[in-house]
Amino acid sequence: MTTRPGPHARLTGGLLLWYGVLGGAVAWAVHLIAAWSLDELACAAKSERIAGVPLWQALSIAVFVPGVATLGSLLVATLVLRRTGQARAAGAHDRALDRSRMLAVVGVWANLLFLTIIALGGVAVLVFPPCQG
Amino acid sequence: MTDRGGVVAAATGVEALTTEEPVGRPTGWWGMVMFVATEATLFACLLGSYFYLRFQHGPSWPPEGIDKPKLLIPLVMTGVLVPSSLPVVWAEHGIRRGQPWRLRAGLAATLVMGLSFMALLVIEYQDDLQHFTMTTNVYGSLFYVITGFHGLHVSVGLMMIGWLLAASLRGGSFGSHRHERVRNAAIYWHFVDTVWVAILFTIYLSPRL
Amino acid sequence: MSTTLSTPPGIGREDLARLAEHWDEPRSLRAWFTTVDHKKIGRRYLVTAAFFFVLAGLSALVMRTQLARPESGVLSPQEYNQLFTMHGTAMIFLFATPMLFGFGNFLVPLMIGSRDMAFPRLNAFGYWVFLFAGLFMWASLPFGAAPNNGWFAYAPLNQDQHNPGLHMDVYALGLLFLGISTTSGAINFIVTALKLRAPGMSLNRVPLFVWAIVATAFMVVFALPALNTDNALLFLDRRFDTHFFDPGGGGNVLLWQHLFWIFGHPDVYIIVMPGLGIVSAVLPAFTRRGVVGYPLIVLAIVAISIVSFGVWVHHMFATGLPQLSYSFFSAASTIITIPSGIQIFAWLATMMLGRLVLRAPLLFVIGFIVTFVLGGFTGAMFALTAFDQQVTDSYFVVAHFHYVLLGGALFPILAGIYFWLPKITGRMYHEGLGRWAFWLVFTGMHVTFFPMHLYGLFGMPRRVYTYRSDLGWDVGNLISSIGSYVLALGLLLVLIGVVHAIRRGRPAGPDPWEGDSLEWSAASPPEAYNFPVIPCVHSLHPTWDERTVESTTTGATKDRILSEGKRTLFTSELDARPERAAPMPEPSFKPLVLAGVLLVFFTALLLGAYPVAVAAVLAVAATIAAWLWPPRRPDEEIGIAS
Amino acid sequence: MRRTAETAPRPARRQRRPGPMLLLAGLLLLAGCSGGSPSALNPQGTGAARVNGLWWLLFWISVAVFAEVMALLAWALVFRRGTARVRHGQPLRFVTIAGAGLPFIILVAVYGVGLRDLAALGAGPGRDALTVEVIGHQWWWEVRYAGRSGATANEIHIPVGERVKVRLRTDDVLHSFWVPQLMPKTDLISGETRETWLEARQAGSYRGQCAEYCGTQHAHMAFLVVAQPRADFDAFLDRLDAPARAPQTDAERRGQQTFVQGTCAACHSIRGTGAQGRVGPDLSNVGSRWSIGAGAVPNDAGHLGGWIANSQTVKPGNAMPPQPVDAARLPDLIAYLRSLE
Repeated sequence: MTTRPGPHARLTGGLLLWYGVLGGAVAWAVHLIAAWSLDELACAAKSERIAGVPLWQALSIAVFVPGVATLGSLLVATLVLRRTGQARAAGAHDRALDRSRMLAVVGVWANLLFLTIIALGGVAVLVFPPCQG
Repeated sequence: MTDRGGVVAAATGVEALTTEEPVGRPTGWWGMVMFVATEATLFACLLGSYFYLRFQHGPSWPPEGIDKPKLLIPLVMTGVLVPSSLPVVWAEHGIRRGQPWRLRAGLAATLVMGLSFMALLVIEYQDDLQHFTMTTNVYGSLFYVITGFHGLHVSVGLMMIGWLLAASLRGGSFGSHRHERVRNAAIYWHFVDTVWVAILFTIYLSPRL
Repeated sequence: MSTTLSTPPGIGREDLARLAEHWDEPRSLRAWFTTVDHKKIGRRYLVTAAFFFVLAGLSALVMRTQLARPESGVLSPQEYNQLFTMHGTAMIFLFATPMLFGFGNFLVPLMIGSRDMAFPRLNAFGYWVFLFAGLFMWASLPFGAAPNNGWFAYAPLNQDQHNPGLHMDVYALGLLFLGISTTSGAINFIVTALKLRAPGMSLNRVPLFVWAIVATAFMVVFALPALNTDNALLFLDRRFDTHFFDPGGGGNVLLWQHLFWIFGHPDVYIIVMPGLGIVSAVLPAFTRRGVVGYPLIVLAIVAISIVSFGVWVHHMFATGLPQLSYSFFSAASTIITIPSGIQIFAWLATMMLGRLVLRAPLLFVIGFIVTFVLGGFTGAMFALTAFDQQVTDSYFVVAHFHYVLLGGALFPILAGIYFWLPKITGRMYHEGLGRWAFWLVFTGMHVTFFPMHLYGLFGMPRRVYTYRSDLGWDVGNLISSIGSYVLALGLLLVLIGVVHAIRRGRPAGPDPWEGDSLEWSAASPPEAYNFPVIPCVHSLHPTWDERTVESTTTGATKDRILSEGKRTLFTSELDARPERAAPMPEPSFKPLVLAGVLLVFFTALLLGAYPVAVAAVLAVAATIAAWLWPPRRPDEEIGIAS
Repeated sequence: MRRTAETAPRPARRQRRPGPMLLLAGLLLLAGCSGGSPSALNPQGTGAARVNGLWWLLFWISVAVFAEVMALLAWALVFRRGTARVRHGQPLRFVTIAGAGLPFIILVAVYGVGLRDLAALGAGPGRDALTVEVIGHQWWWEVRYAGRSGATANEIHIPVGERVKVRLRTDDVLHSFWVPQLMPKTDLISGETRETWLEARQAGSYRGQCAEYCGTQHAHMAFLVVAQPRADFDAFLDRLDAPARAPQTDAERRGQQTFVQGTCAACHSIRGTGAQGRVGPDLSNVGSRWSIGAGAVPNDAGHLGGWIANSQTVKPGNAMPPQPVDAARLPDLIAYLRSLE
């Protein structure tokens, strides 16, 4: 942290913050669209396979991968929360710092919510046969 | 490796993480980006409807009696439309340096390419209409409504380009200090181009997969 | 024109005179049609939406009269079906959203310390389109051609062969027309809140009401296209024989429902979210403290706005899709309750730690909490597929969404009316009238809608124009009908209270409530330029903050007075660092003309006069081209390399 | 911390709060008394019973949480009056636990229970179960049984205690099949087939109604599920394959003649006669049905006559035009139709 960030590092950091805030939301959106459309459309076509893969496996991937992405987003948000907390403890006072910290709080909570939603969807994949109407 | 570690540390340091991003965009830029966002959602809904109807429809797609779409004209259309973004970029860079001639030349080139695209679309329609129309079945409805809706957007984009060109030819409109409208129209044109790629994939390529 | 003519310290008389000269619009007929002042436009939104509310409310009263007794003949089924459709459509599209946009229009620039919206002419255009689209839809009712298919207009009943006549053409075109207004308004809110905040108002100092309006605007931007797609395809199906919703031609009727609810569920929050914002804005003044847990409420606003896009299939839990695909939506619909819970308990904590001043606005906020919490319970119940399948499309769901929408939108709107009436009109309302209105509205609301839970559970489906008397639904329906009259009486008292305040109210002064946000530091009603000095914001409660107040008096600087020309200050997106002073547009006829040409376009489409429609399209293009035509400037000024 | 409660106005009548709960209790009693109510809270079928259990779980959770919220609100209203500005206190832990933590636990648990109940509703009867085919029309229900030629309308007979498969189709727009006392809804989707099932635990008649808005006469699209002992049900099925009851009296014979030779037969059919119209309901057993016009009016001679003469006054908008039946022949026609059991 001793190095002053160059423009690229600044841009990366700025974008990283947004990944921490909105990453879970995007991942969950992907999860929902993929899982729902695979299930509804495959079943409408009376098939329980997608391109040779059993439907429940495809659905599991549509749960697992977004889940991991959300977890990553949660970690980044936590990192921002810690870094801003340390800086505040060190006496820094700047509204950009406070703003990032607030966004990090939003990110941590939002990612927890999205992780829960994805996990509950995963439970359903375990409970139901894919096409039971 | 140490250098790399330094980059990571810098990007995850508190200074980088509190960097203001996005920043410094004018209101017109935001307005156009939001407009494009809502328009893109519109296209997403249309293309989503295409796949929804397609997969609910049954095994054969296009439905019996309609051939798979031919690729030659659409690929030429792609070759005309997608590169048409380049002259716009070139024109925009030119006017930022205060060179109206580059703005005019670039816009004129784009205008010609866009009009060629529309002409090709008409040729494509003439061919297709002999086999099926919008009222034949849902495939025809989707085909014409989606491509037609995109064609409408290209027309709007062309009107914007033509409007910029007219304003620029009058003189006293754009220069290195004033080119917000050029940038906004350019954003719209890039959007129209990008959407075409999605349409090419959905309408023309996906039935062959 | 009112109290602030005595020059505040820090700004000279000449500056005030120049500001007035640049911003004031003359009181003339011409100015009435050309105004771009966000406060006038906001007021118009409020009044027009209230007018449509009265129409939609009277429709409801007639329906309740029909349903008071079994097998009564007040209305024919055809009339009843048009009325319930217009009631729902108008309440959703012509009352709730525009009313809250009205508050947003009036308040957002004031709350963020700006002198107008980012695009004032677009703002005026949005209002005219809203007005015309509303009249376009209501005008069909006297002709017996009003939409008659329920506000969600399911296919294939919306198709030509099942529903001939203009009914559903009015619906599709009216909503497409109105969508132009809503979308442009939403984009305007987003850009305004991003770029026009007073210096120092970083994202963590933005008032919660503004957060709510911006979240709403984002939902509009991404949700409305689904509705527009749906209606465009419907119009094509009806008029040009396409087959999108026609199973006979390979189409699919459920596509309508998917697209509709991809819009429709976010729309529920589009309506409720600004209402929640009003609650967060009203509470500080009447609990004498800031709202507890600001970041958590921001989180709730952001999370709800996003999750609301992923719950739409819970409106389709009875359509027989695979149970597994239901469960993904069931999960999201269940979890969306949590951010709402966070907000409710943050408000409760605010009240428990504050000092309550029990005036009419706070009464309505309390009414909101009671009602909205009850609606929230039934909402969480609907997230469970098995339970939903039993009670959906029954009066239980009618009860649920009236609790949510009256609780989440109407009560906050009424709280907002009493709270900001002094700011909007400069006059104080009559407290006694306000209390009577509250108790009548509150009682009427619960007496009307609570029994609906019960006769819904007893098996009464929604949207029936009559029912037989041997089914155990009579008593409940009669109670509901009586309640609806009480509710109407309460709302009449609100109207009387507003008129009384404007006619007879005592002058309010700039800050009658000692509110915390910036609108209370402007005059009542605000000057045309809102703030003589654009403040420099130092905290979340700028009006309570001495440093912020000082920045507009002794600390005023030239770059925040901006009296040369009609200008306001642009600042950076996240941290509100000053960027530049930007000129704001003058009044113009073009917004009205453009909206008028669009009215011609949609009317021509409705009546099948397609050549006229094509001409109107060309006129639209010409008007926009003229509107945005760049002014001619010398080469040096625009920067032409020689 | 100075109290200024004396100066602040008192809240108006807070004792109104328990009102809704009392109202609930009262109305529940009322509903319990009216035996004809198709109440979901009086379940008589396996599916509805399961949802009923879920409802009471959700109801009592709601009551508890509502009591909590009201208690906090009341506490603030009673003890926290004043005008002094408060500058301290950010009880984030309280908000987190009460607003997020507790709801989280409750909601996840309830979601689990919901999944269990949904799985139970999804576990339909076996492959070779008795299958009823129900076809929705604007605005009546056609009912057919797999392997049987005859059809009936607006009345579904099932054997009591057996899980019966119901196959749902629609002839026109969307409808929704709902028997609150037996089973939650399943929509009828144009162009598709949907399945649900019914299982009545006790013999009896259970009212169902279309629950998806389906046009002008959505209000009058009810039906009756008649759960009867297996023997009675088998007898009913057998009658479905046999010709309709033949006319016994002269009046009935004249009525049949009017029916078959007049306009009636263009739209309606009666098994074993020349009437084979497919537009309106099959009338082979119309005399024994519970209502006329899918629940519009009771099935008696007076209403039947009124319906034949001009059904548009009874159920405006339905597909049957006013019938130009000679006044002298109407009683015979009524007698004939009433005799069809």
